Parts: sequence; C-alpha cells; structure tokens
Amino acid sequence: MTILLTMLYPVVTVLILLLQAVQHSHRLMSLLGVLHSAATLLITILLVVTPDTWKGGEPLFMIDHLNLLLMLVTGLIFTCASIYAVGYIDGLVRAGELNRRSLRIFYIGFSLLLFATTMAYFAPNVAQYWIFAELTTVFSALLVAILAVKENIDASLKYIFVCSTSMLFSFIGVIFLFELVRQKTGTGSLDWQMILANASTCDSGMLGIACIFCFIGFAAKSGIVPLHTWLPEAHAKAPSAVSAVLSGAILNVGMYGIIRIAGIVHQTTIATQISLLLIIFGMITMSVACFSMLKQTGTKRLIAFSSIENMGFLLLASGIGTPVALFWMLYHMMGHSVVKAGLFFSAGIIHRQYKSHIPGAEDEIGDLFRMQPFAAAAFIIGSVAIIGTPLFPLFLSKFGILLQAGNLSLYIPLLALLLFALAGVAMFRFILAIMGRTFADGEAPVQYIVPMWMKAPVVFLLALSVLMGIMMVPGEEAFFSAAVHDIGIGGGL
Amino acid sequence: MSLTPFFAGLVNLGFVLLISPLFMTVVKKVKARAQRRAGPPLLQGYYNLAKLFRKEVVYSDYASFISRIAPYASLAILMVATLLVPVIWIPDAAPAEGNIIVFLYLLAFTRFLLALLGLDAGSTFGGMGSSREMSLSAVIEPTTVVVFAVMAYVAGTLSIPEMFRHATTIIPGMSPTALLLAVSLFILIIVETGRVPVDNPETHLELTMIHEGMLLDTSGRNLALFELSHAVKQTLLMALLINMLIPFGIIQEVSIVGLVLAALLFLLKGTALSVLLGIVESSFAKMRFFRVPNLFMLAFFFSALTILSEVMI
Amino acid sequence: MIDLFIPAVFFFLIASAIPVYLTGIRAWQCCSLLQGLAGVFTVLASASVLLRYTGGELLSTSLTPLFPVILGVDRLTAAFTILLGILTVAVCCYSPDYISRMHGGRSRDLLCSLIPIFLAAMLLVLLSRTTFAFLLFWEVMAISSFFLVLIEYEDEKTRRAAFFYLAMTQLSTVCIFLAIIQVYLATGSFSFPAGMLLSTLPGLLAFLLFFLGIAIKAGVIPFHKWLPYAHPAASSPVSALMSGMMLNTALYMLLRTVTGFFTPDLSAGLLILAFGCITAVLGVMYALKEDDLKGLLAYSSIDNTGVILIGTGLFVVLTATSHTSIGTMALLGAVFHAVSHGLFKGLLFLTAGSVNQATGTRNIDELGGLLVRMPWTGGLFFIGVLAISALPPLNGFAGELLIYQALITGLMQSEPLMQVVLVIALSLFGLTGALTAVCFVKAFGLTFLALPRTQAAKQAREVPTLMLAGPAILAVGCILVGIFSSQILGVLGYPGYLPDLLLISLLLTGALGITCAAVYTFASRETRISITWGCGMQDPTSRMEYTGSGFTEPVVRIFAPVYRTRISFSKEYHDPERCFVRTGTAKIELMKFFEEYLYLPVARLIDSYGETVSKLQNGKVDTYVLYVFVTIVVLIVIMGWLA
Amino acid sequence: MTEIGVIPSLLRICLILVLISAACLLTTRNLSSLVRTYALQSLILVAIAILLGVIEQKNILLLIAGITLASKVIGIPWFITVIQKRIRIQQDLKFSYLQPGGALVVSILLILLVYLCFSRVLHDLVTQNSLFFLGSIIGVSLMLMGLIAIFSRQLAITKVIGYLSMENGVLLFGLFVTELPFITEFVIMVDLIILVLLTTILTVGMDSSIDAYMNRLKEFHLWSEEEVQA
Repeated sequence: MTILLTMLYPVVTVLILLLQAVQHSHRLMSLLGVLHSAATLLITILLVVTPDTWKGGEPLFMIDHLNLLLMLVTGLIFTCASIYAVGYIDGLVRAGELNRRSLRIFYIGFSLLLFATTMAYFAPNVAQYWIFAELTTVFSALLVAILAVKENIDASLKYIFVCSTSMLFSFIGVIFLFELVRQKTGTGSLDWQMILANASTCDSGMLGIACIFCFIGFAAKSGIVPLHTWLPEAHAKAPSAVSAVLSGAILNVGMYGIIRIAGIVHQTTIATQISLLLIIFGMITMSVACFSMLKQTGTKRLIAFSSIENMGFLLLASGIGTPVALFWMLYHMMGHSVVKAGLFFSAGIIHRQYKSHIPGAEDEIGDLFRMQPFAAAAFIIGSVAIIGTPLFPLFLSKFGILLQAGNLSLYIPLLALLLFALAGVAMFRFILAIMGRTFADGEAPVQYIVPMWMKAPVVFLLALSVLMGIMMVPGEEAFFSAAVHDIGIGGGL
Repeated sequence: MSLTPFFAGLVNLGFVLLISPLFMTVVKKVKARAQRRAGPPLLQGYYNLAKLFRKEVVYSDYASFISRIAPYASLAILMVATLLVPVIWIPDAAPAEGNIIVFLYLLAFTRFLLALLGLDAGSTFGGMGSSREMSLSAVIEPTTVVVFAVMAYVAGTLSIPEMFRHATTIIPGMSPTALLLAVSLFILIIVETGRVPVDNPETHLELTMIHEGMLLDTSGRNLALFELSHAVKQTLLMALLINMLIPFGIIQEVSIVGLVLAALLFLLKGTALSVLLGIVESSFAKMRFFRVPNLFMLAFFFSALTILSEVMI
Repeated sequence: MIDLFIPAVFFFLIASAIPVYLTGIRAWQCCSLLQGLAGVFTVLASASVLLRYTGGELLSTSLTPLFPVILGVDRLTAAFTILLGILTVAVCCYSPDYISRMHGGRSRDLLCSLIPIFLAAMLLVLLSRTTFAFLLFWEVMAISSFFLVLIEYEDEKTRRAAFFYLAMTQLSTVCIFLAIIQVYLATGSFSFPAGMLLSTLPGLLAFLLFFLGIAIKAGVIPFHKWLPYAHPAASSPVSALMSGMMLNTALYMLLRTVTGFFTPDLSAGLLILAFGCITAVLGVMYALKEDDLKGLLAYSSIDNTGVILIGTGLFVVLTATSHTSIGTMALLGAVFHAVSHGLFKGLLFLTAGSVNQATGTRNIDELGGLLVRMPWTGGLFFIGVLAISALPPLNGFAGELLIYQALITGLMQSEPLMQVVLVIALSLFGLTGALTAVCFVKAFGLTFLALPRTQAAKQAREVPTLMLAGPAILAVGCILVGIFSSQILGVLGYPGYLPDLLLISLLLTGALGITCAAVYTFASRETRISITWGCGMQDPTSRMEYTGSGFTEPVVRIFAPVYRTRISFSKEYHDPERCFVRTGTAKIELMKFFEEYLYLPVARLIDSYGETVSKLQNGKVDTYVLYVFVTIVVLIVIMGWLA
Repeated sequence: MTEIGVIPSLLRICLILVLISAACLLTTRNLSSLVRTYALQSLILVAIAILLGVIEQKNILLLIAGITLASKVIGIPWFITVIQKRIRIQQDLKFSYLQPGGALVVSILLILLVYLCFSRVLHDLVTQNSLFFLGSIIGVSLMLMGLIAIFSRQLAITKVIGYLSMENGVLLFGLFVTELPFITEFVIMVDLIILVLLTTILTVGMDSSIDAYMNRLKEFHLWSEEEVQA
C-alpha cells in the first residue's frame, strides 16, 4: 500500500506543476497550490495512521517516525501558507508590488519547494538529503527574490551565498561519511540506517571530521548564530506567506540533519565532546538572538530573531542528548513551527496595512487596535505563545528540556531561562511601542480589508497550538518516543 | 461568671473618672506656685467641666460626622481602657484580660480620632496640630512599645492586672530595672499628655500648641468631653507608673475599708506624682519641634537599657 | 462540600467566555453574576474545609505523561481561598457599574473577560499540589494580570508600568522555575517536597530561589519597584484583586515553603525577618510621601507584605530555637494578617476607585470635602482606614496583636542574642504601625474631610449603590473578622491566643451609649453652625488647608536620611554685596533611590549589550561570508584539537 | 592503489597547479582573465580525472572528465562572458577586508592549518600517504580559498566565480573517492542550476555589484531627499 502512496506523490506533484505552468488565471494557480500541499498533508496523515505498512523499508523512500513527524508539520505549514497566499498574493498583485509575469514563477517555485522538502525528509541516503536540502535553498531564495525589489534581491543573494557555501562544506562531510562506511564494509553506502549501524565500530577521528563538516552546512540551513546572518534579512524581506514557510518548515530541514548527525555521533565515544560543542553553539545562538531582539524595530525581523533563538534552544536540547530531552525537542519543533507560522501570518496582515511607500523604510504602525483588531490580537497571542507561557506547547517543551539540562549543571537552565525572559521582555517592548503610536487624524493609511483566506489559517494555527499546549492525543506520546528511538538515541521515556 | 469583674470594673471606672480632673488642676497649681502666683482652686477642673457642659456647641459649616462622634467615642474608648487598668483593686478575673497591647492601641485610637477631628475643621491650625501630633506619636511609638515590652518582660506576662499582682509580690527595692522603668514611663507620660518639653498645654500660640491645635475648633460639651478624656488618659498612665513601682496599698480581696484605704493611698500617690510632674514642667523650656525626636531617642535608650540590664545583671 | 472548587473554576471559565461574544452592560452583568456564583462556591467550599479539619485531594490529571497536575486543599489553602471568594463576590458587585462608567470601547469587554481568568488562575495556584501545576498556573496568573494592567493602553504611563511589571514577573518566574528544577533533581518527583534540609546545598539553593521568586512577586523592598507603578495603573477592581489577592498568593507560597517544604532553619528565619523589617519600614515611609491615592495604597501593600514577612520570619526563628508554641502564634499572626490585609486593602482600592471615577483624579491635593458629598463611600473608606491602622475592634488589629504577642513572649523566653534581634524587630514593627496610622490619617483626612480643593472635588456625586455593595461586603467582613477574631481562632482549634475582642467591642458600645445618654440628659443640647475659627480670619478658603506633602513634611524632615531628600535653592541678588535678594527658588525633591541606583543601571547595561550585538547584523554580504569563513576555520581548529 | 612511478608524480603536479590557479583567482583584477583562470582550473581538474581513471582503470572517471570538460571548461565560461558583455564592467578594483597580498598569505596559512589538523585527526592515513588524504587536504583548502575570494571581492561576478572554484574543490575531493561517481554528477547538475539562477537574478536585478547599485541609485533618487545625504 505504501508503494502506491509513495509513487502517487511524485505523480501528483508533476501533474500540478504542469497544470500551473499552463494556467494564467491567478485564482486557479493558487487553488492548485493549495491542492498540492493538501495532498501532501493527506498522504502523510495516511502514512502516520497506518504505521505497519511502511515498517518494511522502501527502495526509493526511507520512512520512519521521525521524518513522518516533520513531514506532518511541513504539510500543515505549507497548506496554511498556500491558503494564506491566495489572499496575500492577490493583495500584492493588486498593490502592484508583484507584476503578473512573475506570478507563475512564484506558484511553481512554491510547489517545487514543497516537493524538495518532502524528498529531503524521505531521502534514504545522506547525499540525496544533501541535494534536496540544497534545492530547498535555491527555491526559497527564488521565492524571497520574487518581488524583484532591490532589498529582496539583496536578501536572497545573501541567503544563497551564506547557505550554499556552508552546504558545500557539509558535502565534504558526506564524502568523509562515504569513506568511513567504505573502510568498514568494502562497498561504501550512504544510507542513514547503514551509517547508524556501523557508526559504533568505526574510527572516531574520521567520524568527528565528518560530523563537524556536516554540522557547518546544516547549522547554516537552520540559522545557528555564526551562520545565521541571512535569516533576519530573508524572513523580513520575503512575502510573509514565504517567510512563514521558511521559518516553519525549511529551518526544520536543517535541524533534521543535525538530529540525524547527533544520533550517529551518539553511538561513538566522541559523543560527549560533540554534544558539548552543540550546547555551546546553542547557548551562543540564544544569547545573540535574544540581545539583538532588544533593538529590533521591524515586526518580521523581530520574529525572525525569535526563530533563531528557538533554533538555538533546539540545538541545546540535542546537545543534552537524553531520550527525554530529544522527546521534548521534537515537541518543541512542532510547537514552534505552528506558532511561528501563525505569528508571521498576522505580521503579514499588519505589514499589508502599514506598508510605507519609501523603499527600505520601516512601516509606521499606528492606531493598531482600531484599524487591524484581528491581526493585533493574533500577533499578541502569538507572541505570548512564542515566549513559552503555559497553555501553549512551548511551555511544556521548555520545562521538559530544562529539567534534563539541570542534570548536567544548573548554569545551563539559569542562562537559558534568563535569555527566554529577555526575549519575552524584548517582544513585549516592541508590542507596547507599536500599541502606543497613533496617527494624526489626517494621514492614517486606508484600512486594508483582510480577506477570509488570510484569517482562517491564523485562527486555525493558534487554536491548534492551544490544543497542543493543553492535551496530548493518546497515540501522540508513543509516536514521539518511537521517533526518538529512530534517531538512534534509544531508551524512549 | 461571678459578678466581681463587673463590680470591680464599675468601682475602677467611677474612681478614675472622679479623681482625674483633680490631678490636672494639681499640676496647674504647682506650676502657678512655681511662678509665684496663687493658681486656680483645687476643684477648678470640675468647675470648668460643669461650665462647659452647660455651654452650646458650635460646629463648622463643612464639618462631617467625625466632629459630632469623636468626643463621645474618645471618652468611651478611654473608659474601656480604664477597665483594663485596675487602679485600686485587682480582681481575680479581670474584665478583658487587660492585655497591654490592647491598652496601647486604645490610646492610639483616641489619638487617631483626635487627629481626624483636627483635619475636619479645615483650618490651618487644626491641620498643623494633627500633622505634628501624628509625627511625634510615630516617633515615640517604638519607645512606648519597648517600654511596655519591658514591663511585660519584668512581670513575665502581658496582662496588666497580673503585672500589678507581680509588682506587689516583689519588694520595691531600688533595683536598676525599677529605676530605668520609672524614668522611661515618666517620659512617656510627658509625651502622651503633651506636657512642656514636648508641647505646651496652656498656650494658644500656633507655633507651640500641638494637642491644643486639634481641639481649637471644639466647643461646649464636646470640649468638656475631650478635657475629661485627656485627664483620664493622664490618670491611667500615672496609675501604670504608680502601681508598677510603688504598689503597696492596692488590695486583692474586696472589703469596703480596704477599698477606701486604697483609694486614699492612690489619691496621695497620684498627687505626689502630679506635683513632680508640675515641677518638671516648670523647670524645662519647650523644645524646638525637630529636636524632640532626640528626647525620644533618650527614652528609647532607657527602655532598651532596661532589657539589657535585666538580661546582663 | 470540598468538591465545589472544581465547579467554581468552571464557572470562572464560562464567565470569562461571555464578554467575548456578547458586549455592553448586559454581558458585564451576567459575567459578574457568574463570577459571584463562583466566588460563593469557593467561600462555601473553603469554609467547609476550614471547619472540618480535613483537607483532601480534589482532582488529579496530567497534562502530559511526565507532568502531573494534582489539585488539593488543606486548611492553610482554605484560609486563602475563602479570602479569594469574598474578594471575588465584592469585585463582581463592584465591577459592572465601574466598567460601564469607564471610557474605552471593546477593551472593556476584554477587561471583563480577563478578570475571571485571573481569578481562576489564582484559585488554581492556591489549590495546586505539584510544583509543575504551581508553575503553570503561576505563569497564567502573571500573564493575565499583565494584560489586565494593560487595558488602558492609550496612556503612556500605563504602558511603561505594564512593561516594568512584565520584566519583573519574568524574573520571578525564572527564579521559581530554577527552584523547581532544583527540587526535582533533589527529590526526583514533582510533588511538593517535605522537610528538605537547608544545610545541604540543593536545599539551600532551592529555598533561596523560592524566596527570591516570591520576594519579587510580593514586592519585598529591593524588588518592589514595579508594584507602585503597576497597581495604580490597573483599573480599580483589578488593582484591588492584585493588591488584595495576588500578593497573598505569593505569600501563601512562602508560608507553604516555610512550613512544608523546608525544615525551619535559624539563618533562613533571620533572613526573612530582616527583609520583613526593611520592607515594612521603608514601604510605609515611601507610602507617606505619595500624593497619588492608589500609589499610596500600593506602597502600603508593600508595607503589609513586610509585616506578614516579619510574622513568617518570626515563626521560622522561634521554631528553629524550639519555641514551637510561640512559633505557631507568629504563624497564625502572619496568616490572619494576610487574610485581613486582603480584605481591607480590597476595600480601600475599591473605594479609591469610586473616588477616582467620581472626581476624575487620584491626586490627594486635588480632592477634599468628599465625606459630605459621598457619605457612603467616605464611611466605607473610613472603616478601611480604621482597619489598616490596626485600631482595636477591627481585623487589622487582631493580626498585628498576634504578631506583637509572639514578639514579646518570644522576647521573654529566648536567649540574650536573640532578644536583641527581637527588640529591634519589635521597635521597627511599632514604628511601622504608627507610620501607617499617620499615612492613613493623611489619606482619609485630606481626601474626605474639610473643603474640596478643586472644582472636580466640588461636583463629586455619590456612586451608584452597586458600587457601594462590593466594598460594603468587605467592610462588614473586616468588622466581623475583627470582632469575632478570638472566637474564629477558637473554632479553628487555636483557643486562647487572642484576648476576647468581642467583649472589648461590647464594652466600647456600652461605654458610648452611657456617655451619649449622660451628656444628652445632663448637658445642654443647643448646637450652632458657623464658620471655622481661624483666629479672626474672615472666610477661610480651601487654599488655607493642609496639603498632602505639608501633612507629612515633619515625618519627611525627621527621617530625612531615609528619604535622602535633596533640598536645593537658588537666589539672585540685586546688589553685588549680595544683601537684597531679588528672586529665588527652593525645591525639595525625594530621590527615587532604588530606581536610580538599582533598576536603571541594569536596564542601561542590557540595552548597551543589545546595541553591540545588533551591530553584528550590518547588512553587507561580505561580512556575513566572513563570519562563515571564521566559523569554519575555528571549527577545523577545534576538530584538530579534539582528536 | 598501485604505485606507477610517473602517474602519481604527474598527479601531484596537477594538484599543485590547481592551488596555483586558485591563488591567481584571488589576485587577478581584470574580469576576462578571471574567467580564463577559472576555465584553466577546470581543465586541470579534467586532467586529474583522466590520470585517476588511468590509475584505477575506472572508465566512470573518464565519463566525469568529459562532463566537466563540457560544462566547466566551455559551457560556464561562455555563459559568463555573455553576461559580462551585457553589464559592460571590466575592472573589479575594490576589495573589502583582505587585499590580494593579504589573501595569499592567509591562504598559505590555511593550507598549513588544514594539513596540520587533518594529519592529527587521520593519523593512520598519513602513514600510507594515501591519495584520499592528499585529496581531502587540497580539496578543503581550495574551498577555503574560494570562500576568501567570495568575501574579499566586491563585484558580484567575482563572487560567483569564487563560489564555482569552491565547487571545483568539492569535485576534486569527490574524484579521489572513486566509488562515488553518480553522486558527483548530481552535484554538478545542482550547481549548474544555481549558477543559472544566480546570474539571471544578477542581470535582471542589477548590473555590476551590490554596492555600486546602491550609490548609482542614490544620485538620481526622485522622492526621498534625506536618503541622498545619508
């Protein structure tokens, strides 16, 4: 049954790409985009629901609990983003920011991005994962630069340069892995399971090099501090449907790579040194992100920095490496993507309302509650959720991870908590600043009527995050611990 | 519940109400003598009260219910305070377990009402009087609390009748604690009743009057009530000093002869103390308002010293 | 009867849902009705627990497999939940009319829907029996109170107050979170620990972190600076709840840590006692200099937190030196004072809110003469003032009396060194009591008595009856709890700790009756109304009355070193020899010590860090690729060094 | 790998030549000479591929050599010269962070550093002086030099060429691990796509380089005066 499913997916993608290429009415193209992401989500849910079918392992796809989980989140974020895009891109075109010619490029790019992410997750071997990760960079850079305004091109150039240069180095890591497996079993192979199986017995020095080089590339993909510089610019300048997808789904691709590498390293003797390295990088990322959040004036840049901070926290969790920590790390990834996408959508609505005509200038936000009450409320609830207050998923995972961190030494939770508090303070400092400003009665911009397409995903995502925060679906916990087991840490809860 | 506490309370109350105006006039007489003038007749206190009770009361046009209730309330509170402090006869079951802190806070209640009365009239003098009265009381409060704590510490209990009963058992020799206790209590009386070094009771000069300032706007029977409660407060504090240090003559078992004897003795001791008070008043000049806290530091030092002496020696 | 707590919580949640759909006065009324019902349920349930000596486990669910959420109640919790219930009933009588007279469109519905969430969070904090549940509801309480403070977001001061409040609550949550991690590591489970020793490092660390977290939330002196901004900025029913109940939830947790979690330890007790004394004295001194009515009440909440801390510290010190009976008296004093503080502080804030709505201003120097214009509100405020200045028959006095007795009997029986400490504590405690009296004579005298100082105060009208019903409930509560205090303690199983205030109040009324009767029969009955005696002045105007700062000027002058008053004056002269002064200015300003020396430097430091770090993102491609290059080289070096 | 006297020494010569070409990339200023050095570098790569194919008798390597010859030696340089004609900029004079001289010194140090680290880590490989070890060092140092080229040159075109020389480094390293052919094909194909995407953005969006575009934009900025002063 899974062969049917896995074959069905590429066919559906190709079909939709062809249809989009030939379409010229905007409404149809956007609906096709929605159809494509909905199909992916449906297939993933079917796979999740029927676990026994794919246990046997597949030639072309490697399906296990971990990448199904991440695919679930990606499918969800892409569906919401494409539904949001129907209204948002319409607004862009009507406002003249996006000329009709590049509309088709946008939708094809969007579907290709989804296809590349799915193939990256289901990639059985490291090289295929690497190639599709590289493809996601290319397609998302294309989407970032779609508005063909100078800053967007500038941002996408930075994105390409920083990401692809670091990804090249991770290809070196892939070659080392190949060499490692070749030394052990004669014929080299790059399958994740194969590497995981042989990792414990092979020479730790070579494995060390391989992991560090891989870490460079994947760290750049998921915005870890020294290599994070592209993230705030790309997310701030991209259309918010794209930046939601970037923050919600594409960062997870990089983090998926790091988790796999951490799983492999966990089998060998150098696990302690590498996890120490991960914790240090996590700490640096969180501190740089939190402190720079203090000085942000743009909404989307602020949210981008909060993504960097959460990625740093995920890295910290993978550094801790106990099964419970990884359980909560996956939970944090899901929670973060859901809440972050909702936050970006509401920021997008605010941006559409207060877009300043001077290119490159910040949008002056005023009379927020009078002109955009829905977006303001969603933005505030989103920011409350993102800093990890209860009744939202991030609080549970923050609590779980920091409990495990306490075992190592009390300084880690102390520093992490102070940084989370600082992030919360910075977030609300910004909100309070924009709440207060009002326009002189003359020059308030015209009220932007938010179409239904844009409101639905925001409401859905925030409701889902509250649901995730309050209770766990019965099977959910078993699925998560199976995913942790697949990483190679073993032991479960 | 036998009738003795009720009967003892009545006797105590009647006696105190009766003799308190007398002590006020004794102090005035001694001061007059010190200035070589004849001074008012001993019963002048009672004549004043009688005159004032017959006079009409004048209220300010924007005074609230505070001006109407305060005089009656302050006298009532002090009557309850007298029930707590047995002056001549310590019944075995005191009416309200005479807790010393309750006594302290009843005095604070009267001061609170008086201050509000000062503000109610809306005149500058009333405002100044109550502001200064409250500030001084705030500074003296720690000392009063420590003095009462010392009394409790010495007697080993918080209830006033037990303290007096304990005082009767020990021989009133000149032990350092007794001396220090006497001095601190004496300073307390001067401050609470607004005697010279702290506040001038007779004058109407704005700068010097604290206690008088608040009563400036009261007249007729209200003024009489305030005068009476002022006198009762002074008697109670003197009773504390007397019964704590020179308790002989106070009786435990009820008998008519004993009561009369104890009353006479207390009258004697009270007058002696009032004379002493008068002498102290006339020998000191009034201190500048902001130097009065230093005097309180002195009193605080005495009371703290009593505890240390009790512990060390 | 115990299981009425859970329906109460549900009623709160339903009440909070109503204003989201409906709007206008109808929604607020039925929302308050539901709230009131929930409050009544809470009162009944906690009363039944208090009387039957049996606590019990209410509800045990688990949010996720790892984190159990167990709710339970025992008599200490019941004391605080009964206060919560009474405050809820009072606030829900008060708030519909108050909200309808507020300006601000939809934000009023938000206010009406957030109050029940805030109350439910506080109730659940009191009921939680596992550290995780406590932290969960603690943060919900913090966030909901933050948004409640932020309702009137148009005003710049409210936004700054809300921001300051958020920063401090985040800090407090960090401390509590760390304490819970420490407890989890030490005991390995989420249930409340029992008898952890302070001699071991984890125990000491956990206690200090708990104390720090609670100190920030309860407004203990060095961490108090957010409270005088946040509480006045909120609308009156909210600030009544925050001052009356939220401080008490923090202190409840302190009481639970001190009685349950840790074995009493002398040094910990001395620490709490020291913080308590400093907070009490400084709190009331800062209250004295405040001219904004609600600011004054906020600072006096800090002072009362200090008093409760003194009681708790005393309990720990005395039980550590094995005087357990006096220790329980001190603990009773702390709990009794906490509950009574909740009552009279709620009463004062609600009545201050009515004054604020009737006159539109909170500045004492612009009020005056309201007692004649608003007799009922004035009378209720008067009862609140009597209670807070601890005057005999009312509940403020009962609490302080217990602590006094514990201090003095402790003084009698402990060894010399401890006696010195207790004497200092006693004198500071006395000083606080007296200064509170001064502060509230000023608050009541200058706001309600004499002539109205401004036009606004002249046209003040009495507030509608419902806005009087709320505070009236609290006033009756204050009086009854005060008078029947020793009976209440007797029923609760602690007879003989308090003298019988019932007898004293009966005697008081009796004596009042006798004096009135005697004066009515014997003395003359004529009365005459005329102008105030001003030593011959014709028509005294309101400008001649005492103002707030004037009233407290002697105290400020006496305690100048504490206030660090800066007196600056400048003179210009006509002639070079500087004899004849032409013009001159004199100024007394009170320096905000904590703000200028503690909070602002830290804020500036963090800001400068933010500045330097955000320079990292300078927008040029070359720099970004340089960062990549440097990281790769560093990683290669690390890799080489690792092997 | 059997030791045939002349081929391995020839191989070592080619590796050194690759490093020299990378150094030239860092220093040349004139754009057309830049493109020519890149083509030369790819040519050396093809030579290495052929030599390796001969040593290990693997015809797959010869196939790779052919593809690299077609794409990297002829295809991409032609494409860049076409783009360059459209932009009409000859010189790339401005440098940031590292002048050419500095860049060379840094790259020498880098090669030494990489050698030191790798020898410490792969100590057993050093003794057999296996080609894999040599390939890894040259490959990694070539990539690092490409990275220096990217951040030290301001012209966008030179950045692209720097990126391609980095990509050559990967390809070089891939060659030494013989059983990895089809994956390197994929890599080449991906990079070609990236290249095309990059250059199209360049020609459509801006002509010479990012900063040049900024100040050119400022001169005749119509509506916002204050930006002109900034």
